[in-house]
Amino acid sequence: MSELPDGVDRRAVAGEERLTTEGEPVYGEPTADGRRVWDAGRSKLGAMLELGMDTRLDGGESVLYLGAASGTTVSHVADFSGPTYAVEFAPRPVRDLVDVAEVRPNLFPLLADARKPREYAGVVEADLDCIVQDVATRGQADVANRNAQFLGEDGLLLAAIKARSENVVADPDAVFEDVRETLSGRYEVLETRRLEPYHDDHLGIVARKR
Amino acid sequence: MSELPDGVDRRAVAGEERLTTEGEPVYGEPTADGRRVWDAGRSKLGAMLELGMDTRLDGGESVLYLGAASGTTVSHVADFSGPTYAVEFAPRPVRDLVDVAEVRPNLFPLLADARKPREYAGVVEADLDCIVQDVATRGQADVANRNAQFLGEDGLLLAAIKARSENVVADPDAVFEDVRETLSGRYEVLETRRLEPYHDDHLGIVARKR
Amino acid sequence: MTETDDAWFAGVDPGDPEAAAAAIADGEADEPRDWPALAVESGFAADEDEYYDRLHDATVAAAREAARAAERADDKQLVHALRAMDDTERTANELAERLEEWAGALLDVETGATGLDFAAVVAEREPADATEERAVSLARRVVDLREERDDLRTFIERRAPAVAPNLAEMAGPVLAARLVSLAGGLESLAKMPSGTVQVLGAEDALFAHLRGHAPSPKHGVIFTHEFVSGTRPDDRGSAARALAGKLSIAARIDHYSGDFRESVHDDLRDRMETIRARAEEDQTEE
Amino acid sequence: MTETDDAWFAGVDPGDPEAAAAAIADGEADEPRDWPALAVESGFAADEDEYYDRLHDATVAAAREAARAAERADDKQLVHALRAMDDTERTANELAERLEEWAGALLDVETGATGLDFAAVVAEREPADATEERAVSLARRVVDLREERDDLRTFIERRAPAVAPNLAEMAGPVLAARLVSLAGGLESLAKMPSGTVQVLGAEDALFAHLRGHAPSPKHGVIFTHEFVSGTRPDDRGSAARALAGKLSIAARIDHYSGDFRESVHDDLRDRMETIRARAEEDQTEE
Repeated sequence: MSELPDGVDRRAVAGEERLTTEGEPVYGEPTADGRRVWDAGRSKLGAMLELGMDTRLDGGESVLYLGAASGTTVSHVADFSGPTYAVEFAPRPVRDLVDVAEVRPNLFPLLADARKPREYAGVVEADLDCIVQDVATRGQADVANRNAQFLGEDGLLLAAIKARSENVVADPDAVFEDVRETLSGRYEVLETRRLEPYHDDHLGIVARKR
Repeated sequence: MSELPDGVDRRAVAGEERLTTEGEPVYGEPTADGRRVWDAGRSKLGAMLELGMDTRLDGGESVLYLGAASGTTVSHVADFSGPTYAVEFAPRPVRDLVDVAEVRPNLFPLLADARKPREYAGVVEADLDCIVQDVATRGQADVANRNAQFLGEDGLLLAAIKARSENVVADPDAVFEDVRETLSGRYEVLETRRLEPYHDDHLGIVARKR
Repeated sequence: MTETDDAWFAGVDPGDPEAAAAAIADGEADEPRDWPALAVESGFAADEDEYYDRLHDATVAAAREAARAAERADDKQLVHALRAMDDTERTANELAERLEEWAGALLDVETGATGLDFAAVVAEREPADATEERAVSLARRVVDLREERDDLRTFIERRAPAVAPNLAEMAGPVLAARLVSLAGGLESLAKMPSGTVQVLGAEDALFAHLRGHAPSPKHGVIFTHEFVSGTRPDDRGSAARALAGKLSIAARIDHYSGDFRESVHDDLRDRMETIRARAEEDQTEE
Repeated sequence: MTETDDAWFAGVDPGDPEAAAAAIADGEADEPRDWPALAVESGFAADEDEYYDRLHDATVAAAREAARAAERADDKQLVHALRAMDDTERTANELAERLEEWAGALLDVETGATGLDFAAVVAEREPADATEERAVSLARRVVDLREERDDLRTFIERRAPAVAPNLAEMAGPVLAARLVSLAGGLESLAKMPSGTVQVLGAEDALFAHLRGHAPSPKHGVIFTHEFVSGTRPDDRGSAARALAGKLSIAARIDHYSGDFRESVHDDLRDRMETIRARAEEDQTEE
């Protein structure tokens, strides 16, 4: 199994080995020894780690998180990372995201459209170490490509691709192949893995900026 | 080629051999030598004769015509037959049928439903020689069976079956097979033939009451 | 029961063709018999030739009357269809108006189209979120209602000439159906004085007049006929009166005979040309 | 143009958090830069830690305000959806009424169902001719409109708690949307005296009262709330007044803070129980 980033540990919680990070509880998640459980069933990145994908994260990275929703996953990311920019487009979840960010000085919430990087290029710094992406809109590969400008040399992309967002009726494998093809212009794909049983018809991707 | 009934002749009209009968013109059909052309393209029974099916008609038969519509075909039938009962269900064409019948003392128009012989069993006489049927409703074989009561011994059925009336999407051959099967209880089928090129997806049937 | 109890000629006086026709229209029998022989036997006819003659007369009369009655019943369907057409058109427009308020800003629709046409544009949009989904779905309902209205109009255009051939020829199928609807049926329309036909659809104005509040209305829905609307205002009263008279005649022919009579249409065309010519003459003089 | 021209902190006074939030909300830039270093260089922050602190405060404030503004705009969508729901329901019923007149006799429908339910029965029929086709097709449009109404109601039920969580909790989502609609928006509702909220939807009765023709109305649409309708007639005036007061408070919290406040709901529940208990007591005494 690949190494976890510093700041992410497995702990026995209620008899099970669970991923944990240290920080203010956010969504009623179980805690143990002052650490809170990172539920892979509610987080694509959590599932990628749980399934042993090599994220190449050491901890302490600067991160752009696209599709932060109400902040469940990004709260864990911010727990073990450096400056963390969280972009979310829907107003309602941003209200929760703001609560999550308020108690995390390194987490910067942005109500913006991940398909329009101009909207936040004046706020998000250049040369970031990593983009984490979990946007459930059509054109997910395109979103990753447009945001590659924020990554430094060899910057990482950790993306979860939802097949149904691209095409409700198509075969997920065909969708994933298409996504991979679109990504290959800006990224070198290092590893892919379906996120079952945590998330159906999702593909986890680890890629490096070319 | 089979013999035509007495009263139906082939005549050269505008250079072509055409079926003709003698009677008052009805629908603007061409006439020659006081005889009027029986257009096989507008008449299923005309097409059966034109295609050489052996109708076993000699002329002078007593006839029950089911599905007389505005009277195009039944006017020719009455021209060479004995008492001719014409049943039609739709009010609008019956207005034209009445005009056709008015000048033919042996033609008796009836506004009635061919699926309900009780409605006209008190008018139409028993022991008829022939039923001609051209009803474009579902259950065409059933209509023929219900009306068999009007035929005398060895009475004839001359029917045109429209495949699309039974089942719009099914293969016509399958429909025709099914019709033949349903008929076989009351009739012995003597001859069948598709009515192309005069009428697409229609089957002409000559049968004898069992 | 004797053998001839359910024959069409049972109990019918050979000299009463109406009774014979009614027996044919309404009779029922369990099975066919040798009716010609039985008729002669029972004394209804002297021989089979006479029987067939009587049968011929009776069936022709019965079929003609039955066809006419069935078509007369069709005037009710025509009226239902017309009212449904009006209702679908009205509701489509009301929903389109609501949609304009909603979708104009929401979907940033740039089109000169309004009303039903606006709805047709919106219905083609790909909704981007749940709100747009509802607006686009509403637009599709509007388009559906417009199609329903068009289908009903087509139905009326096909059916009116069958129900009332002369009225439909003279008034156009939709106005013909509207007159039948306002009168409450073809029979009522046929029995109306032409002065009433003239103001059908202007009941409010007529009642105001009868209460002494207003002048007598010159025309009701027949105003939509080009014979009235295309005539200069001064002549509209007399044009409306003339048209109403012709329409009454047409309705009566349709109800009582059902035949198409070319002559009444020629009359109206002549009359129309006279009025037009006079109007043009006057204009030339001015 | 210097390197920091399109930075969020360009021209922003570090001591002015509102300006900072506005710059984040409205700014645009061609490409990202090393903003922390540039901010220190330009003197916006003493060091990168201070920069991140300021960035944190500004992004949190900007995101909170932007989310709230976007949701406030949602009250307009809620109002549009509510009015569309009312329109689809009304038009569906009107067309169903027309259909009942038509299809009842035509299709020989034997069902105790009326209105929209009758239309649902007819919509399932297999039409036998062109007339029946039109009637069945009309029935299907009615069923479509009913589905549209149901979808709009579902939309409102999902959306009202997001737009006005306290009002939706207290009034139920549809009544909450109706109050917002009658007031012309959540902001207007929040700014209304509770006496006006009490009679929203009873404008006709209110104007009659103001012209001296009628007593002052005791309640408008809030009558549909069980707190009023479930209260015995004598107490309805005071129940309506109490409910309107609470609804006003709920609307104000929703507009100005947007948080859910359990306490105001407890208050109403207590109040309701008191009124109910008193009513029961009185009944027992009788």
